Amino acid sequence: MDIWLQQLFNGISLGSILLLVAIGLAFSFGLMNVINMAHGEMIMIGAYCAYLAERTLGSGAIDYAFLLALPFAFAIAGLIGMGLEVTLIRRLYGRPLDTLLATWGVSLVLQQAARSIFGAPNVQVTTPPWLQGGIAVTGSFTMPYIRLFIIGMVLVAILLVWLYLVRTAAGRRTRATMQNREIAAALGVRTPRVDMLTFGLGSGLAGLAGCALALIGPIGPSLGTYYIVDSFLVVILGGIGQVVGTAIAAVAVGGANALLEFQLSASVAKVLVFVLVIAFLQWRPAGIIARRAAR
Amino acid sequence: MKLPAALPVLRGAAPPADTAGALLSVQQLSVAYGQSEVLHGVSVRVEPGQVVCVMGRNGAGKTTLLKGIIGILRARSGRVLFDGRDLTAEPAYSRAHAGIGYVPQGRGIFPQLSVLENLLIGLEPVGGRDDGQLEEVFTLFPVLKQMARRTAGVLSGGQQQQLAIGRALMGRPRLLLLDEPTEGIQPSIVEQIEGVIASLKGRLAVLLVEQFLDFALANAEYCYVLESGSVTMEGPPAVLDAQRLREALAI
Amino acid sequence: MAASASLARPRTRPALGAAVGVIRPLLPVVIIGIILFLAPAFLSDFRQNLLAKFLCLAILAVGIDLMWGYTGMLSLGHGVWFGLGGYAMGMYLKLEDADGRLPDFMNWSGLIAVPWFWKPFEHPWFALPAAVIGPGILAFLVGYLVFRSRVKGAYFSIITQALALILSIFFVGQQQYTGGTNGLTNFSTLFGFSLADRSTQDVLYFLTVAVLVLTMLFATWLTRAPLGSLLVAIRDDEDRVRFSGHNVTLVKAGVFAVSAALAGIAGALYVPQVGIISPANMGIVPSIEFVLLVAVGGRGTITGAVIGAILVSWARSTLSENYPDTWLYFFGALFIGAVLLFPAGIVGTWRALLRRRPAPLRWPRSPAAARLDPRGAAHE
Amino acid sequence: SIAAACGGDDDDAPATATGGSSGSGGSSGDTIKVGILHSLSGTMAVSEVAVKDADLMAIEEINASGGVLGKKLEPKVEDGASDWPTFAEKAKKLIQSDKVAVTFGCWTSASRKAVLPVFESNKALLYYPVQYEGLESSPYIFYTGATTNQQIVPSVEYLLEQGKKNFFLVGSDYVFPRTANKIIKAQLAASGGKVIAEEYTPLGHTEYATLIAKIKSSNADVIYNTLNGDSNVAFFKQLRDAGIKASDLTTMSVSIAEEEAAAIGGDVMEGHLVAWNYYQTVDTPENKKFVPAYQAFTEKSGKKRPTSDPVEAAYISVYLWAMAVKKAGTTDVEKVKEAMAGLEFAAPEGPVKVHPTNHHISKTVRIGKIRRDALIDEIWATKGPVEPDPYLETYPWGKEFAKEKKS
Amino acid sequence: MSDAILKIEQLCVSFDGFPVLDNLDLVVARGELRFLIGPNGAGKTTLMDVISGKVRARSGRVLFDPTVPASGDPYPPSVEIHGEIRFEGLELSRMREDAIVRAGIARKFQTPSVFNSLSVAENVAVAASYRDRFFRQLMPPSAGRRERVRDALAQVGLLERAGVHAGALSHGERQWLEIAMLLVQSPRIMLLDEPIAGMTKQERERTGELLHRLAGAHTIIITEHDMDFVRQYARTVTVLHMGQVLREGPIDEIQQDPVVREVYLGRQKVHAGDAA
Ligand SMILES: Nc1ncnc2c1ncn2[C@@H]1O[C@H](COP(=O)(O)OP(=O)(O)OP(=O)(O)O)[C@@H](O)[C@H]1O
Ligand SMILES: Nc1ncnc2c1ncn2[C@@H]1O[C@H](COP(=O)(O)OP(=O)(O)OP(=O)(O)O)[C@@H](O)[C@H]1O
Ligand SMILES: NC(N)=O
Ligand SMILES: [Mg+2]
Ligand SMILES: [Mg+2]
Repeated sequence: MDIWLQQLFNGISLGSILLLVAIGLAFSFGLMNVINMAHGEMIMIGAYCAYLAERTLGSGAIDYAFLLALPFAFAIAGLIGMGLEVTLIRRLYGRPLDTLLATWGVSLVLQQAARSIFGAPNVQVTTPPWLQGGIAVTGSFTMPYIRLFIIGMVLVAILLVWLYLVRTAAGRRTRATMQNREIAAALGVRTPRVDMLTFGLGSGLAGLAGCALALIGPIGPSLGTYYIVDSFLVVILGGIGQVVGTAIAAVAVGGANALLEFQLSASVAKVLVFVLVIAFLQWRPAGIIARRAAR
Repeated sequence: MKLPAALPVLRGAAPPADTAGALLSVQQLSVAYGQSEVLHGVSVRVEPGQVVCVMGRNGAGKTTLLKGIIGILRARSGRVLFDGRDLTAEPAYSRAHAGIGYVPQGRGIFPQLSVLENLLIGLEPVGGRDDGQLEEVFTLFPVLKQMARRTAGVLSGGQQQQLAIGRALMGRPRLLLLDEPTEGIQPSIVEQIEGVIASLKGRLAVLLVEQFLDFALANAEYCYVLESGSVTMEGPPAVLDAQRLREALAI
Repeated sequence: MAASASLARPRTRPALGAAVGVIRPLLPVVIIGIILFLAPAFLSDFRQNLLAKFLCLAILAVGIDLMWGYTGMLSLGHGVWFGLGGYAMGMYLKLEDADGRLPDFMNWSGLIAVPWFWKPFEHPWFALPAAVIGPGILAFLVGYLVFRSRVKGAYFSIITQALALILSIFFVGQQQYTGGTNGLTNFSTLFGFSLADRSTQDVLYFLTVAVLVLTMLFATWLTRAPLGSLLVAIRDDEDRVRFSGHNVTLVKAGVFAVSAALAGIAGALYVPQVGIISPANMGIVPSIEFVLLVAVGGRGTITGAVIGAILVSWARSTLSENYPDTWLYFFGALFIGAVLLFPAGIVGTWRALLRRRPAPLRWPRSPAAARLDPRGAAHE
Repeated sequence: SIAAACGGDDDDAPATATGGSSGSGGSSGDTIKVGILHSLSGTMAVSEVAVKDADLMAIEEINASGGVLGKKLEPKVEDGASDWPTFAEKAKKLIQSDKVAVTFGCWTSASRKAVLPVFESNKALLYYPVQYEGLESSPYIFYTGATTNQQIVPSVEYLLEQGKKNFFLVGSDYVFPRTANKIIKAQLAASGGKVIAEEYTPLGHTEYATLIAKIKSSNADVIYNTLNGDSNVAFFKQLRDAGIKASDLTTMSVSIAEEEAAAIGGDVMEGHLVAWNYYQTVDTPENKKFVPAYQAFTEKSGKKRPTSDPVEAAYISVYLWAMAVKKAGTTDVEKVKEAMAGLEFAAPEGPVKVHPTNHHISKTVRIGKIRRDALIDEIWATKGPVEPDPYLETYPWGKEFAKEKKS
Repeated sequence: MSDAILKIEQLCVSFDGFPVLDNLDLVVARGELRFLIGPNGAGKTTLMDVISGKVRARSGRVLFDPTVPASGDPYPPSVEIHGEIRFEGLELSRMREDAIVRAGIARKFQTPSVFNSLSVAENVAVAASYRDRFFRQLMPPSAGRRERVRDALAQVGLLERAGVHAGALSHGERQWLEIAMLLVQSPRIMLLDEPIAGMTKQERERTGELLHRLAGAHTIIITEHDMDFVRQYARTVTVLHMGQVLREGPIDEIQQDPVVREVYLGRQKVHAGDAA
């Protein structure tokens, strides 16, 4: 019994992580139609930010170093993202498949840069004491604080993103720009700024994700490559540009994965989940929540 | 895309006398798509509150002219002055903020946004402040009110055209660029739109691209005829030689 | 296209026009063929072998170009087809080596007998066709399903990418049948000839050149024929093509299959010359690098795909040899530079410069143009 | 032109005596070229860069003391890029166009398997410095890392002695863990232990909650861990989050050395067990010199790193080759091979001896416990070096493996 | 109506519960030139969507008579579409849109859509090859084929633009090109959705005359809001309103009809001057 509760929790938790890594893509990919292969590296940057924060603040500060790292990671990754948009992406609008190649190049450079700066071996952050351990609900069913923290963080993030996009003028401007940049500008929307902010936001969220992942996984130059495919698949499954859809997709994939892996093995589970996703897209090619067709 | 080196020099210079009093003064505007120049030194002038019509057959360059004025396309040479201010180097959005409204040909609505959101985007030039425009637009085009919550992409062609016009009015522009606004709209609403334009006369200047000869002649105080990228005729409808006009528009 | 040619210049004497129209596109093929044929004279064994490997990739690049450059479907999973072709060949080589006994990896993975689906691969007359037709048929089936349900653009790309991931994970997991991460390696002979012999490698090299030339001719023909315009039309607006009465699903699946078959050939030629095929060849990274070959060379031009494949692979090898610690910087910059500076690729840009005709790809070049293209994003 | 493009460097203009034996390759001129082939990029760089540094340091030391045969060693470094075909390509390049006298390289067994045919068909030498799954002895490879009977088998014996009977096998999904686990199963079957589960995760997997749930719901008394690289970080962090500490459940890892432990965090790894032949803390006179030397060396290229078993194995591999060359008086591959047989060397890990026939070396086996500072304390060791037995021929339960030896 | 080529019965279309076509009956005779008019949003485009297989009808049938035309190859058996329309861009009609086109129903869209990176001639050539078997697609086009392409371009006056790539065409030019793409297929039924939008008066006249020439050999269904044009060229006019046929008859009656004036025409002063 507990074990099923545990797996349910694990599924949700995995889903929350998938969502965490995918939510940034909801901007760069979902909205801006930029196939951002450097998204994983933004996550990596976030993770290294956590490491830097701890190193600069010293081991005396582990209690709050991580908390400070979160906004720090968001800011750094966001700024790098903006830089990327201004120098590179900006020249590639309307050519999504070109952005794929260019950002792939960027990801290679960023990985190598991480190697040069931090060295090839992984680095490590200490989990703040208040995030160590977990709530032991029953004998074998525990909910680690870190997982709970991540789930909470994702819920907040997704809510804010959603509100931003559909409730604020800025979000409206963003969506308008992404649908027809030229007309939006002709109507008075400062499109260059919108582009920069949107891409920066997406990257910032990736940074945030990386910061959280630093607590449960490795921090190394190739960290990003582990998450990139999953995040794209989740966005696709949810329906490009659909925040809510993405959330549902993430939890679904997470759940399926946890369930299958428990019954079978990690490799088989991964394969099966992908197959299921592809099969699903056969049935709903535009994802769980499809965009209204334009005429 | 950057401006030819020659321009900065031009920009410094004070506007020539003839722009005095003009709301919009386009001077020797040339526009090109990549290599191919399709607009060759076109000059157009719109007085405040005046309705000016641009005519010309397909491919004459009417749309290109409007795109050049709103700034979607940058000038290869020539200048765009909006009440005395040189906008030639300005990006499209600051031209909109300066008070130019634009209704593109083929509507150019935002298909994934709701009808209402499309209209609200129109508020950008006035900093998002709505003092009554929304209601005015809704009374003008009731169908938009009925469908306010629907995804704009699913509107019928004509409904989209009405949305595009309404959206442009939201920004309370002083100059409205209309690219074939009656295209695909049912006669009764075409009448309404004419009514609107007429009623706005004096308050709002309109630069109208229109194929409907009679419609144009009926509403315009001044007309330009474009032929393959250059103005070949201009003047008040009355003085325009109807025969030559027909020829100009003929194939 | 011929139609447009004759329409564009109605006055030119048709015979002459036709002749020119036939010869000009073949010129680059001939030139490339000759250069490659003579190349060994100037190359050490090692470089020749390396070039042979690049040529295999060039064959595959032409296939990708047909899909992406012309039809607008970007496959991020071509490693799959390349891999399947390679494994088919690898299985044959393994069984030839083992002759009768159990291939080494099966041994240490605890198999006692050669599994049934390996059996047929001991015959070259099965293995070789399988390397080509296998990927072709599979791709057609996958493509038919995917395209029938109107999966396109980025969706298609990501799905193919997932496919590459799935298959590589799967192959890694099935160690006893596939050799796991190691893949298939340690081959000694091909049709009884030692792979270590220079002569064997020479034969393989020239075979590869021949296949490449044939591939280029085939592709040129395909794209010059009316079918070529149809493919480009699909790239522009596939729904409109449907409403013009064409069965888009079939055409796309067909192109996908052809492209996959070419990848299969490439894989089959690659294995005996490189000496290994492993899941590493099928994964996401190689698949993306395949696309880069075309992007740099110039999508929508056959020559571009080939030149791109050779130059990029060469750059990759040389950079990593000379700057083992920092070559990724250069390689990454190559991706970025290619897209920013040569959106139409080397050949495309070259043509544009020559003003012969607008770069083969009318995809917008400047941001301004990007905004002018009414389709732009939606249709890639 | 393309010919020019691919002609590459002048050092390989049309080759005269190509293919075949590299003969006394590399020793032309007043230097001897030696190849170093590790992943400097990609997922494996995390581990292999450290090993590359060990090679370079050994070469530097040897050159400082006059080189070999009066010639300096000139390292040619290539990046395997964590991609097996690339390893094969670079191996060819080192042998055929650089004409190196010997190559030190590889980490994963996959990369070794990829280059093996290259070295054999070119009759060139490779020194492989990492513990591996055994069942191999190529005439052109020398293995200076542990084979199974020098790491896995004894560590299992140790656990059984400690009364651990129920083994939960966790590994990355590739050849080393699968083969290692196959051996463990045979060994346990023969000695009364029990495998209650065998789980594999893809390389680079970082989500272990489910696997940990499985572990919890099992009645394992030891986790035998053959995970590789980044997966270990995720696994142990998440194990700790799940409330499982070393004191609650024993784990034995064979791919976690000082470097990896540090990257996971001493606080996480404290008390967990590992099995190797060498630790930074090993108390030998040679090690007293080796550790500071290596740390000084790595400090030059950025940050000071701990030594570890693979690092040490790579280091001694260079020395063993150099000794063999001196003994043979030439870099000729066949002569060097002969000279290798029976060579003895006082390594940081203690005395090692090259096996006369199977190209492995005898090594002392050490079980270690990870400290909070991520260094490792030896808690058990074999008395003296263990003879290498890659095919487990000396074990009654090893027959099934022995038969894989090619006659 | 024995000579009906197109017969629509009880056709209902609704989008997420919102009815757009509502038990619509329509019969079109062979060779007829039928004008569809009606307020914006009446359902004209949607009707064409259903016929051309872009959307699928909830109930009712679209019948298409299967007799062998002069041109030669026999058409496949009658088209029949029915069943619930699932919106979402999913095609569920029994017959795929491309099959419908091959069956002889070709369509021009309200917003002109052509292939931007192909030359004008290639655009038409692609349309022309719609019935070719695969291997045929690999052979150079026959002289006859080129002739047909050239004719089509000549008819719309784009011949001298044949080499230009369609992305460089103006709005009106795109309209022409799309019409040419229809002409070259010489379909049995042409669905033209506001083909003259963005054309000058003279261009409209050319189009009108073209339509008259085509009518008879082809059946043409056309929507248009320009009443001058309708007056000039319409024979029978069908007025749609709220997804139903409001009126049907000769243009003069329709024009006088108070209800039609009420919902659609309005006062009708403006264009009076230009009539006839
Ligand atoms: N994106 C483009 N690239 C190149 N040339 C273009 C492009 N768009 C339009 N043109 C060319 O510019 C000329 C003028 O186009 P424009 O759209 O301004 O004509 P127009 O007067 O608006 O015609 P219409 O009445 O049909 O809208 C046309 O001949 C067209 O060929
Ligand atoms: N996908 C859709 N979802 C919801 N409503 C839709 C959809 N498509 C069309 N509609 C509605 O159906 C009605 C009919 O649209 P349609 O385009 O057929 O009108 P129309 O007669 O062509 O108008 P116009 O003359 O302006 O082109 C419109 O009110 C439109 O808003
Ligand atoms: N030899 C190894 N650890 O792969
Ligand atoms: Mg226009
Ligand atoms: Mg319509």
